Amino acid sequence: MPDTADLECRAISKSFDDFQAVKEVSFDVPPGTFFSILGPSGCGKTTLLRMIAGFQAPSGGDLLIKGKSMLNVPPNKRPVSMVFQHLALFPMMSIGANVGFGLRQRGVNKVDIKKQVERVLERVGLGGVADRPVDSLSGGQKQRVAIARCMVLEPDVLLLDEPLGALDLKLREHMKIELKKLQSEFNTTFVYITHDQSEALVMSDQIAVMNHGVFEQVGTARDLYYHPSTAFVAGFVGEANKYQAKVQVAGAGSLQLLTRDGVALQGVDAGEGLKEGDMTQVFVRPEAVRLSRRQEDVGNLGNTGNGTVESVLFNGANSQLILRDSATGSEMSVALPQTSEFRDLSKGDPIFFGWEPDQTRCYRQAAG
Amino acid sequence: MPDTADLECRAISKSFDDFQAVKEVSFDVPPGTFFSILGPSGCGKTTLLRMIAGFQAPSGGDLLIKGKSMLNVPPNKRPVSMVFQHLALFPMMSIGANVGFGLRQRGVNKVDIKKQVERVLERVGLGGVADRPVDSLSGGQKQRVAIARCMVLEPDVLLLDEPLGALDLKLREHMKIELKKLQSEFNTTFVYITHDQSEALVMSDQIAVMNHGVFEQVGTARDLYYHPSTAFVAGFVGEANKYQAKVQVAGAGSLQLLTRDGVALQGVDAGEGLKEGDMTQVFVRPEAVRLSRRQEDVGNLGNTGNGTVESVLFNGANSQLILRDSATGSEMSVALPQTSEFRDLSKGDPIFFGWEPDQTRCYRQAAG
Amino acid sequence: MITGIPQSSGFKWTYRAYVTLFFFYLALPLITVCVFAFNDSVFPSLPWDGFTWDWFFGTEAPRLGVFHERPILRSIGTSAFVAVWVSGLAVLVGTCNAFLFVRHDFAGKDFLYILMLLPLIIPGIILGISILVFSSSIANTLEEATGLWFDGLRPGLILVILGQFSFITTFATLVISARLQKFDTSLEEAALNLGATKWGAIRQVTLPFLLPAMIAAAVVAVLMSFENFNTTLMLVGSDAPLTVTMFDRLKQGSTPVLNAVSLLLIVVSAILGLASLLSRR
Amino acid sequence: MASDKSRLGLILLMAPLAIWLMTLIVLPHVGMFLVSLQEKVGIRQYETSLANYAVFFNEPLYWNTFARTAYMSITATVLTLLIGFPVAYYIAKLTRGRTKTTLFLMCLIPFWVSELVRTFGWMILLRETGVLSSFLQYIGVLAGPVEFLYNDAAIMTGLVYTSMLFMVVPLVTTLDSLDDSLIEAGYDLGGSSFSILREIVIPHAMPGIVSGCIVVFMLSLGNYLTPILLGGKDSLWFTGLIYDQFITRFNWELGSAFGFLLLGLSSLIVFLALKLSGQSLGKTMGR
Amino acid sequence: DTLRLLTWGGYAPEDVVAKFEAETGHTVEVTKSNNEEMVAKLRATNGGGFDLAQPSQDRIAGAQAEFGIYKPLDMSKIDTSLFIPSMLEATKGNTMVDGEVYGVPHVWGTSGLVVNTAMAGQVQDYMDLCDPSVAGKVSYRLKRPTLIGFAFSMGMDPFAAYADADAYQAILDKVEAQLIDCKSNVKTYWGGGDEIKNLLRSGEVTASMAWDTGGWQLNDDNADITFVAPKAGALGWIDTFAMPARGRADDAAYAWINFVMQPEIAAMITTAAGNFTASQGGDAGVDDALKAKYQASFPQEAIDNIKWYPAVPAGLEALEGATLDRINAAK
Ligand SMILES: Nc1ncnc2c1ncn2[C@@H]1O[C@H](COP(=O)(O)OP(=O)(O)OP(=O)(O)O)[C@@H](O)[C@H]1O
Ligand SMILES: Nc1ncnc2c1ncn2[C@@H]1O[C@H](COP(=O)(O)OP(=O)(O)OP(=O)(O)O)[C@@H](O)[C@H]1O
Ligand SMILES: NCCCCNCCCN
Ligand SMILES: [Mg+2]
Ligand SMILES: [Mg+2]
Repeated sequence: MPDTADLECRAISKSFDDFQAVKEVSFDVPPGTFFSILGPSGCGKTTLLRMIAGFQAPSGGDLLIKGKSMLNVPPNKRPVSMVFQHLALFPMMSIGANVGFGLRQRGVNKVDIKKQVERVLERVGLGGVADRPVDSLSGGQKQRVAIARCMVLEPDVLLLDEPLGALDLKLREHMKIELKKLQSEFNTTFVYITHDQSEALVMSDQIAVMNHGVFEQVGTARDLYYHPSTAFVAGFVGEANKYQAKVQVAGAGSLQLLTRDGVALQGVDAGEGLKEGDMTQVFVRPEAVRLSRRQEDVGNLGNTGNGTVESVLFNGANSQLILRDSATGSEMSVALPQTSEFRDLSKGDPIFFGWEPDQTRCYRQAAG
Repeated sequence: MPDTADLECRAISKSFDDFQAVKEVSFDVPPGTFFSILGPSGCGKTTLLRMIAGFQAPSGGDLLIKGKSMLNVPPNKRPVSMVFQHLALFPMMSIGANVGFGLRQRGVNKVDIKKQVERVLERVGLGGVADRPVDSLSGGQKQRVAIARCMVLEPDVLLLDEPLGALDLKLREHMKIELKKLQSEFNTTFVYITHDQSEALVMSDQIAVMNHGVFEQVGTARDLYYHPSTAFVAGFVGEANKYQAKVQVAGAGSLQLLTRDGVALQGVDAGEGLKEGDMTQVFVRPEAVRLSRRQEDVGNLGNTGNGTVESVLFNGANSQLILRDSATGSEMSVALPQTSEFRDLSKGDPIFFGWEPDQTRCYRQAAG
Repeated sequence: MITGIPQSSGFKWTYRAYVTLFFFYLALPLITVCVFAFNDSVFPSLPWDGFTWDWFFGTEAPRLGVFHERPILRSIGTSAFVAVWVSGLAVLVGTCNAFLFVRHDFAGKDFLYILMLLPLIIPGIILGISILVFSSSIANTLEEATGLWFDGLRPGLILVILGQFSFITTFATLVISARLQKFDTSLEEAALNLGATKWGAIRQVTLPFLLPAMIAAAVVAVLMSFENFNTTLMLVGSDAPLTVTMFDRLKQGSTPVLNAVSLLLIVVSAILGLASLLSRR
Repeated sequence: MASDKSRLGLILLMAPLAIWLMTLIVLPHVGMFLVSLQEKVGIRQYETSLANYAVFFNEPLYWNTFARTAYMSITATVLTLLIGFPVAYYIAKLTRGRTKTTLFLMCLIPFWVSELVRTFGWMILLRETGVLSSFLQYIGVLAGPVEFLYNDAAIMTGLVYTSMLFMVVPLVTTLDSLDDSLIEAGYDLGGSSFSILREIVIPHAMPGIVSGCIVVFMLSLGNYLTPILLGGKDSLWFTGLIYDQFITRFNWELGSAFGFLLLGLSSLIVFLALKLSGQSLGKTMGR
Repeated sequence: DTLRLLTWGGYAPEDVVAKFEAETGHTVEVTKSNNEEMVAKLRATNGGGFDLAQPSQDRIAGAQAEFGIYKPLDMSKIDTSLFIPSMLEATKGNTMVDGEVYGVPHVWGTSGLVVNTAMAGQVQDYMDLCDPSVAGKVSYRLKRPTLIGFAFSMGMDPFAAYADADAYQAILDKVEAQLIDCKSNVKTYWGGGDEIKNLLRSGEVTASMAWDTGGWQLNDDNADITFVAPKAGALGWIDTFAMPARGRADDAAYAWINFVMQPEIAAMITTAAGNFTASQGGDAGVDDALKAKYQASFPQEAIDNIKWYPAVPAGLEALEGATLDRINAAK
């Protein structure tokens, strides 16, 4: 990246009394990137975002925007804008007054404000609504006004704190795609936080997975999904079947394992340098598992087994099968292929399954 | 069904002033069934459920539980219990007192109440919390208490009004499976209403799709998904690409169509008796569409085309491709197969696609 | 309606009759007072001697109407003067208090909050007396020490205003706090984020949001000030507000002119009440 | 954000509150207490002693009057609650939209005029030759005029009337916040109207009930006009005694002591009521 | 200047005020009150807030000794020729503290009985109010004039005992017993002039102890109701002019005194208040009807029998107060 980053955090931290909400997090966001921070509730996402916006002072570290430290810049002087979780549109002002608010603070003259407001509203597909009250809009339209209100100021970075959280299911699906489109249209750097992995995966150029105040991994959606570098990321991003196993033989990248239930597995080291005797956590994605009614179809895969159908969670294209492994008695979830082959499976049917060793990612299990 | 149905509605209706919220709906729910009513907001689901519970008097029709008419039975005397959308746990009582409320009303003695409350709490996996205040529970646990409070009364029918609506994403996924389990454990008839199709599909034995106060279709999840009998059901349950087309040739069940954009398609009549010249709405599911980089792979399918990749919505196993059809310039969404074949597709890449005529369901388009 | 709970129609009708009766009970004394404002008699009571407008427009001595009663007109003016001051001060201080209690955490907050609520339950007479005793002793001390006069600390309008202010502020604080609590602080942060200064954010976003509550508090304050008797009685000097004047009249020689004043007050209060209700939307 | 700056802001914000409470509530009460400790021993001669308090406890007349006032006020409070609760429930739970607003507004009607005028109205109604007596004679219920004024029942009527607003408003507010679905859930689980009232509605409304009762009790206790104007020859009221000490006896010292006792004893009653109902002042009143 | 006048109802009628304002250019603010409240108010203001007050002559010396709320009058500013000399001298004597004069007379009148002669003609003395024949139809104030009236009626002389607290207490004790005994006869204790007039006029009360003016006013409405001078003697009072210690508009105050004591003005006040004034010749302009009522109520022997209030020594009120409280509380 030849450009200076739009946003750069250097070992930034935040403590509340004894509790460290954000722990020496460093990252930078190149210009024009859609950067998401994904993590479970309470992991420190909002705290981090509020430090960037200037609503909270870091306890340590530095924060630069376009290469300039922001530590002593008050929130109303920072070149960042923020879209709040509940949007925070001003209910006592018209839509136009909301969008023009920032320009008024800058002392832009009325005529220019009117022009610019109309222009940005048109860009978000809401031309001509400037005089209407905020409440006359639907949820998705409000969303767009909130973005317009920030974009009219041409911020270097736009911060978004779970802006889709309050919307209903169908609208959320729709806005995911729309947000991404707006970002590429405005070509502004977005820093987006969410606890919903599908939002992060679908929209982002880069995703940081956050847990307990630290970034566990930063990468593209595919990186995180196919090459999670920690057990937490493997479990949090996408679904997975989980086992605990002990390393029996550790070869070059490939491992032979024995699960607690006494089943032998083959897997790969997810970069942890596992050695013989290490306890590991093993992750296998539901869609990595092949199903068959005949043993020979799956016999050539590195890991195989047989079991009975426990239940079929029919959900159209995303249907899943829960099967009970005959060897261990434990449940396993498998994505049902979109072919009609398995449509007539029902509870109690015998089934064979298997998956490749390289779909079996192993992480060191913390002692105890 | 040899048994009498647990719940039976006969042409039940409800009008508010001029407005008919529920229009002569008839159905019956056999004992032990998980019966869902799925429909968009405002279609009359809650009104129907409240009539069953006795909180609203039907304007017409009859309502029977275990074969007995309930029309003149007040709500506190009906053998049904209800789990409310926001649960309606009594905040002024402990968990145990909540669960024991119904038994107390029946005049059961204290010792028995204590025993039964403890038993039912254990069955929902919450043994030993009886003395704690309601607010000390998490969302999912509250859910279970609400169910326990009803189940302790051993109702003939349990009514649930979007009980998962208030929970967050991950928890909702989890509770879907848990609710289904609880139902089969208690073996009670559940009538469940929701506007979230995935909830209905995953949990239900039978689903009624409701729209504008009428049931459009009643059937299993697979019936609805693979054989939607109306255009509304086809569009509401699962995702679909939609076209408008005119019937050119109507053969035995198979149709030749011409879309508005002038593309020829082959499809099947969804049972509407379409004739030449009829305008139709055509539905194609994203996972019915095959993709390939080479034309010959899809050439033998009944409907084919080519286009360019517009964007890849990466979402792990549920990734989608948005492509732009070269012939029409319109967008189409296609489920990305779980193989690694298409992982490196990116915007602007040329692509071929096709799908079978029997995946192309056609419905009559209302005139105008 | 909790439509879901079926009740017997007998019960429903009894319930409705009870509620109707209740409102009749509420309206009864006011209606009576209003009706007797038109009694053509020098005494505001039965028998009914016919209809007259004299108690509003009469110009001759025993039948002097409100609009020609200088002392009553003057005391209405005094009441209005007091009410404006009280409601202005109460809303001002109430707004500060609301910000203090809703936005800040500090040692002793709970204690201060209880103290703030106390004027609600201190009997008005005690409030008046304690302020009277206290201000008199201050005045006595100051006067002895300096030889000057401190009339402001003696019964009079200033003390009346302070006395009413001392408990009406609690109401104002509660009304305004309730609204401020509903205020989403992210609105203020959004304003800062869009470049507003701290005061700018409060002025452009928070205060407009609070305005309906401030108006409601002001209206309530005006009404309470106008009708206050107990506290005022102890603190009044030579300028008597309306209630005190009316009390004196009631003792000294009342004519239906009191009913006429009351009727006017009822009309004005009703209008104010409706206005505050509308502004709450 | 600079903590020095926000500390200054906090102090500035606290100043009005502090000045208000200090100069108009706390210090005056301290002052009144000090005055109450002054015993008059001669013309313009005073000594510090508890003599004024001794007068209260040694003269049965005074503490009897206090007890009577407290007893009547408690009765008025209970009556107000009993009369007002069904109305509040009706407004909060059985009406919607415009009707609700209208009925709620109508509760404020007595508040449109001063207590003086309301009491004046009751006098016109209740006196021997008043509207009520005449009406009852007219419809034949009474043979001759009957005096409804100048007795404890008249005081009670006036007190309940004056207090109603302060009971109904907090009740409506708390009942409003009771989710209808809780009541429905109660019925759904087999509850009767009575058990739901007892187990769900009343526990939920408790903060409103307590705050309404406290305000009504204190207002009744501190009322001056109603007992004076509607009461009869036996209707002593403690505030009347205080007023007399100040105004007709010029005895500020004893009056202050009485005032302080009224405050202290009534606070004690409120404190006990709060303890009994398990509520706290801040929780119930501060909403 | 603005003259802030603290006075009784009727003593500053609108027309008089208007005339005064027109003649002198001062404006007048009238506050209506009664004796106790006047003293209480002036005590609270430490003698401020008003420029001229009109307490009864017996309420000056004691209050002045205790609270110092008045200032001495500058007799040179008062036109003494306007006053009936005997009343002026008596009042000056009664309101003298440390050799300074604090009050001059204005209006005088009596308290006695107001009776509906058609229904309770037998009531001739204070004690008759306790007669069973008027049970439930009686009203009087629970104030010191009642104590004193009953004391006279019971054959004692409370004024003579003023200087001797113990003797006075003994009288009070007897009166207390009597009034407690009499309580069942009482409909209600009246508080203000309006209240008693309403009670009598409506027939709810037939016999009462009240001011003479009230009786005469009611007489206009109902010829049966009139003022009766009690056998034991009506109680005579003189309301004065006194200057609050910290009044500001002294000149306006003196101007007011000299203005209202003019005979024709005094007549206007008599018409409004119903009582005669200490103005020399002031009764000349008074309506004949009022004079006739006065004469009917007060034959010469009744006038001679009027018991004029002497100044109340400081401290007596405490004794009376306790007595009144006990009567009030008794069942
Ligand atoms: N002002 C504060 N004082 C003390 N602790 C705080 C404060 N703000 C946040 N925390 C704590 O810091 C942690 C991180 O909070 P934060 O709001 O950043 O989480 P989040 O990742 O945004 O969660 P969510 O997804 O629920 O919004 C939480 O444990 C929270 O309790
Ligand atoms: N009491 C009522 N009076 C008038 N109309 C009503 C009433 N209750 C419901 N309706 C109307 O009836 C229709 C159906 O309402 P209902 O609550 O049953 O919908 P729903 O399917 O449960 O919707 P949601 O998913 O939003 O809960 C709606 O249009 C609603 O506005
Ligand atoms: N005890 C003295 C009574 C003085 C009364 N003044 C009465 C004026 C009535 N208008
Ligand atoms: Mg957050
Ligand atoms: Mg619903």
